[in-house]
Amino acid sequence: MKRHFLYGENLHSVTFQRRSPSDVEIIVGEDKTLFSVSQNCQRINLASLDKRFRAVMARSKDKIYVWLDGRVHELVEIEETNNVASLHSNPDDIRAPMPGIIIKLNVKQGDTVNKDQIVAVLEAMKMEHNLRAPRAGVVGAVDVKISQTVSADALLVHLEKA
Amino acid sequence: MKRHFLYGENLHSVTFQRRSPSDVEIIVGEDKTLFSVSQNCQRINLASLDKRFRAVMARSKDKIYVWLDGRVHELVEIEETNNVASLHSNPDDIRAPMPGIIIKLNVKQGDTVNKDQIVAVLEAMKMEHNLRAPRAGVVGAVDVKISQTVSADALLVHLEKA
Amino acid sequence: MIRKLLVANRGEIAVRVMRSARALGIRTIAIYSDADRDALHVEIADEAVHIGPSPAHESYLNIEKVIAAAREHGADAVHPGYGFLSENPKFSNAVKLAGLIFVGPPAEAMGLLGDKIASRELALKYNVPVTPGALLPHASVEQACEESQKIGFPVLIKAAAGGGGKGMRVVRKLEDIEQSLEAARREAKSAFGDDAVYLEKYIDNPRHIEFQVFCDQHGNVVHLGERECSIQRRHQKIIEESPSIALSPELRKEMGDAAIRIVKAAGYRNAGTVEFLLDGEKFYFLEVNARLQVEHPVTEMVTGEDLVAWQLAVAAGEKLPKAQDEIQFRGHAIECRVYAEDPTSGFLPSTGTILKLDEPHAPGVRIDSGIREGFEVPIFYDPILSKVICWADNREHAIRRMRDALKHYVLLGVRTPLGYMQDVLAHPEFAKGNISTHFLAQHFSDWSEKQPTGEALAALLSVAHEFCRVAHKNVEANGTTKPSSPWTSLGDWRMAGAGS
Amino acid sequence: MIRKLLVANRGEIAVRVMRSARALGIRTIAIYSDADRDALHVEIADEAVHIGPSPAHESYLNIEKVIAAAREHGADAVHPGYGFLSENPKFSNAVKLAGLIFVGPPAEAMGLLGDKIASRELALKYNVPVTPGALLPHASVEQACEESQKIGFPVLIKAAAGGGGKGMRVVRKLEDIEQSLEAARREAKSAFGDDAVYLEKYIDNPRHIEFQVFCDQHGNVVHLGERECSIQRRHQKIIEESPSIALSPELRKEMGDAAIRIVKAAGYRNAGTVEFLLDGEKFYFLEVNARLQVEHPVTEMVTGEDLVAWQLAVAAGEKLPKAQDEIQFRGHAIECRVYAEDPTSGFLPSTGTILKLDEPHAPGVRIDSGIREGFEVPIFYDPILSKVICWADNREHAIRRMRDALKHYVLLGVRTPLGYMQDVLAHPEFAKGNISTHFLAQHFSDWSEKQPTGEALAALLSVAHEFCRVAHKNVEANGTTKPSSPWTSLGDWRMAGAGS
Repeated sequence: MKRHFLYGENLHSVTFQRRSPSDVEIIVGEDKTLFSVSQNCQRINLASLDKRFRAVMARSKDKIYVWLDGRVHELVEIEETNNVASLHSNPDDIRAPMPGIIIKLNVKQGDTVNKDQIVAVLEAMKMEHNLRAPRAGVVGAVDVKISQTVSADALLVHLEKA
Repeated sequence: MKRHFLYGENLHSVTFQRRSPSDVEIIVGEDKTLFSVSQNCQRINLASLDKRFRAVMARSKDKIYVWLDGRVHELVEIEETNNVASLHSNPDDIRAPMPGIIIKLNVKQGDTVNKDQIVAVLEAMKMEHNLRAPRAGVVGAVDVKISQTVSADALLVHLEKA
Repeated sequence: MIRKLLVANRGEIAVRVMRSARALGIRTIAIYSDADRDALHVEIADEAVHIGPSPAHESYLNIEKVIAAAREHGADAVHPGYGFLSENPKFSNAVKLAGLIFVGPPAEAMGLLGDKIASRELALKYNVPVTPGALLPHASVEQACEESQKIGFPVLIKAAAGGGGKGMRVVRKLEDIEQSLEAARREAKSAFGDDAVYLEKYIDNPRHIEFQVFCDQHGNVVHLGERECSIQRRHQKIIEESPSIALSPELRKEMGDAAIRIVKAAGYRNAGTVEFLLDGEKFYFLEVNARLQVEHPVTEMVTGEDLVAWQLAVAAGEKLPKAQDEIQFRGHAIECRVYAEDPTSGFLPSTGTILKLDEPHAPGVRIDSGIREGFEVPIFYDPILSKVICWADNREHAIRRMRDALKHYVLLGVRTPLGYMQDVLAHPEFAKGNISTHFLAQHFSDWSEKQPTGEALAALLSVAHEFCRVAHKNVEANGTTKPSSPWTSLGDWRMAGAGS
Repeated sequence: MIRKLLVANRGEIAVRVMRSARALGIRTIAIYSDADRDALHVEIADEAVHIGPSPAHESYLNIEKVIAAAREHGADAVHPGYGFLSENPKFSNAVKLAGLIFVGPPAEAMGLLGDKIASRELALKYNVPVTPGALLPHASVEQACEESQKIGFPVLIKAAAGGGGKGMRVVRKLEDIEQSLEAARREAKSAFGDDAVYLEKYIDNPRHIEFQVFCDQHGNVVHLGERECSIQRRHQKIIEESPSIALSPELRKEMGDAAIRIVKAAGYRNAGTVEFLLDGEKFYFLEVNARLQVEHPVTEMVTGEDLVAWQLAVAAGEKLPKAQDEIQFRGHAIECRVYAEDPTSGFLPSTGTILKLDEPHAPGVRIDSGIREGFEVPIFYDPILSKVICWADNREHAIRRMRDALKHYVLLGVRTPLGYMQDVLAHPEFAKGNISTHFLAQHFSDWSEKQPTGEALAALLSVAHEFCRVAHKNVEANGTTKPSSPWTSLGDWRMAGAGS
């Protein structure tokens, strides 16, 4: 079965086949690789002919976390490849780059903002972060209130179409 | 719902009721206790009015392992209380007290053995263990062979009814 | 003799303080907010007291609640840790007024040294050089602009009451003064409850060198060597080591003597840190941190001393455990801070649930950790999750040991600089010791985790693919793979504020 | 200079050796049997070589396979760990013949000292007292009976080739000689490949005191102090400490000098341990263990030295890193061995899958571990899973620290003495240091874990009850709660013997 993963900027389509109880073949694009595999709880060891890979994995909602030989990678599974576009951020949205509390909100619906103007200040873990307008425009909707706790990537302020 | 646990030599029948999302009442025999509870993966914290208990749990087949404030306890869930008798060992059986390999087998079917006579020697982790006849008698069945790997509690030699 | 100690803190430092106290036979009391009900420091403690909602000012920063908890539970001493109330003279005083021992300096010395302005004057008086520039507390925007121009850009705006990079802003242009001043004040207020700030000349490419000092109430003062904390991002330390490769024995003696002069003059007591900037062979007094520092373990590993045990002894009125010439220095120690933050997006905080945690054990490796698997990292407090400290006979070996420790430190679910720090430690200029406080900005400003290619990429995608295939069948309602599926489906039980 | 090291062992000691080697910049090669495909030592290594089926004589004890792995993978040195081939002179020789460095003593010294009979004669010659009694190798049953009667019961039958309680039997009656002799021989054969045994007088209530010695090829010999290993069950150490409370400085010097005399006379090289029985102020030479001991970390913690680094340096032809008067001793260290065994049933081995593992981190606590969550403990090898080592400034604090460490060491699925050792450490006679090799038999022969009552029992049953309720719905096909449900249902994938 084919699956699609967004990994950084790249989309990978992957086919995976069990060849024997201990061997799997993976096809990424044109490249085929045969691994022997053993797994133990969240840990999985893979070995090709001349290399060993050790991985640990976890998942939270759409995110897949993989520790691979000392480095952590985050992937997102995409159901349909044509959905990828929708994952990329809309330039009309101002989103929270981190989870936090809105400690300052400088705009309301209908306000005109300049490019790089600070529209809100977000605080988390004692650190403040200024949220700036990505372009000049008119504030369409403000989806948060002062003192509100927001999660990462939450939509805060929407600019009206330019 | 009532459940029954064999814990050491004791059988405990337990009724458990959710009183609120964070409170549970447990009835063991005549004693009722109210705990507030929080859980996090395999960890669970319980608090009565004046005491805190911290536990970690795991399960393998019929065994429940509970780490409770530094000590590990093993319990077995019993479906029906009248099954308990069958759990107690049959004095006509000689069982493996530990997992291991049979490295010596001194008897065959039909042999007469004295009380405390060594019928087999089991080895695990470089340690030898002598298995002795619990009483004098005649060997009914020998269920293992030399060099065989056995798990803990496996039936090795059966004595005919006295 | 202290018999029962309340630790007025959370996270790794609360855990670390309690571990030492318990070894000494002292009973420990934890305090916790709503967000920390299931935190590690609560579990480690003999007793635990819920003191309020998650925001720090309603719990860990609330002096009355902390004192009340200490009294009600029969504590005879309070350890403040670092951050929170640790450098607040009002808290030190309140503890004393409640008849309890404060494990830290007296309020007066804390007030004097905690105020960067007064401490700089003290340094000058005792012949310790300070960074060039003018001091300016509680400045208006106009005053700040004026003074900045006198000093000359770039200037640094700092919180007068605190440290750790909070409330700190480098300003390179006049027009940025207003906004930076405002932000620095707000952060200072939120972090230390005091919005006083000051300005100083910003030195390019200095090393950050600090000396661990200790004073008892019998007039004894010693230092336990230096720590180099030049590896900083956002003006905040992330990798520290001891000894510093930059100090000759002569310079070490000169700086150590200066550090002792200052704290002696201030009537200081207990553990303190005297911070300097080092510019070649010239050093400038920066400030005194009137508390145990985050990075104190590197000193513990090179001296073999337990600084928390020293703190408790001194607080109880005992003499310093050792005289200056009895303190021995051996080998090299490095500390790496594991923050909940994302090194690929300007070290923005990252929160979430720790889905998988495996902190490696190895000889010469110490991990001071405040987390465990399943813990939800709160957004309300300091982002330090844990610290990895490695000791070896020399710097080269300590670096290798640290790279191994970071490599095998498995933490999934929250972003951390574990991969980033591996690359920092592997950098040839770091190996040579060619570092300054701008090292990271110079060499790692556009760092990102290298994406694997070839077989490694195939391995990564194999894991993801197969994980998804099975996960689709089995993943729980909330979509999270928590270590124990049975319990997870119970929903989110919460302990109702239960004490003791 | 060693550049690539094959570690001819498994479990915690293989992991521990590799950690130090990697810190020194030495590449490491692991070997593993079928049972150890997913073992920790395989993961830690830079390269890993599958060398055969699970039984030790087909893998870890197979000299040809080990040497072949070392050659094929370009090792220039082999570290044997403890147990397995570590004290086999044939192996030491084979390594040398293959042109590789053996990290241990030369075959001749190993042969001489590994043979308890020859080493006792050597001790007598060099004026070191030995236990009263006659020596008797390869005895027939008749000879053994005759000699036992001469010495007087009780007597001890021991393997001539090994240690660690294997092949050891106390015989108190003549009629038990035959069976004990046979069993001791069989165990000796299986453990060491040599069924030679000998008899000696059995001393009641002695202390077990041993000295860590080190020799280089330049004629330098030092000792690194003593370890007291009196806490034993089944004649096997379980708790060790350094220093011993029983030694005066004079006695320490006398015994240390005796230890050095013996290894010097034997032409010894690298790390070794000279074991003594101590009866009041009188000491008797027992044997020399020609390897690194299980309990070496307590010496490392009181001296601050890395004995594996010393071993590698000496093996490479370097001088000892320190002279006798440069070695410093600080504080007190204790080690507790975490065996896979059941202290309530005569310490019988216990195997199974480690369903949950949480090894605590704390300052002053070191854990040398060979396991991790999900690992299936094999029945084929030594039952040591890990070792907890605690250091503090004095014995009382070290004991408290250890009790905390054991308390928070969570290991579910395999029985261990973690609870048992907590009670041993809490015993008032242990605190006083009133211990002997019979301490456990005297005070803990009928130990069992105390069953909780009242609220604690209710808490325990609550956990079990609720766990069952949910588990019935969610537990996987094999009935085991493994940390990740998604993967478990894939069944038991196994890695096909893949190298490097």
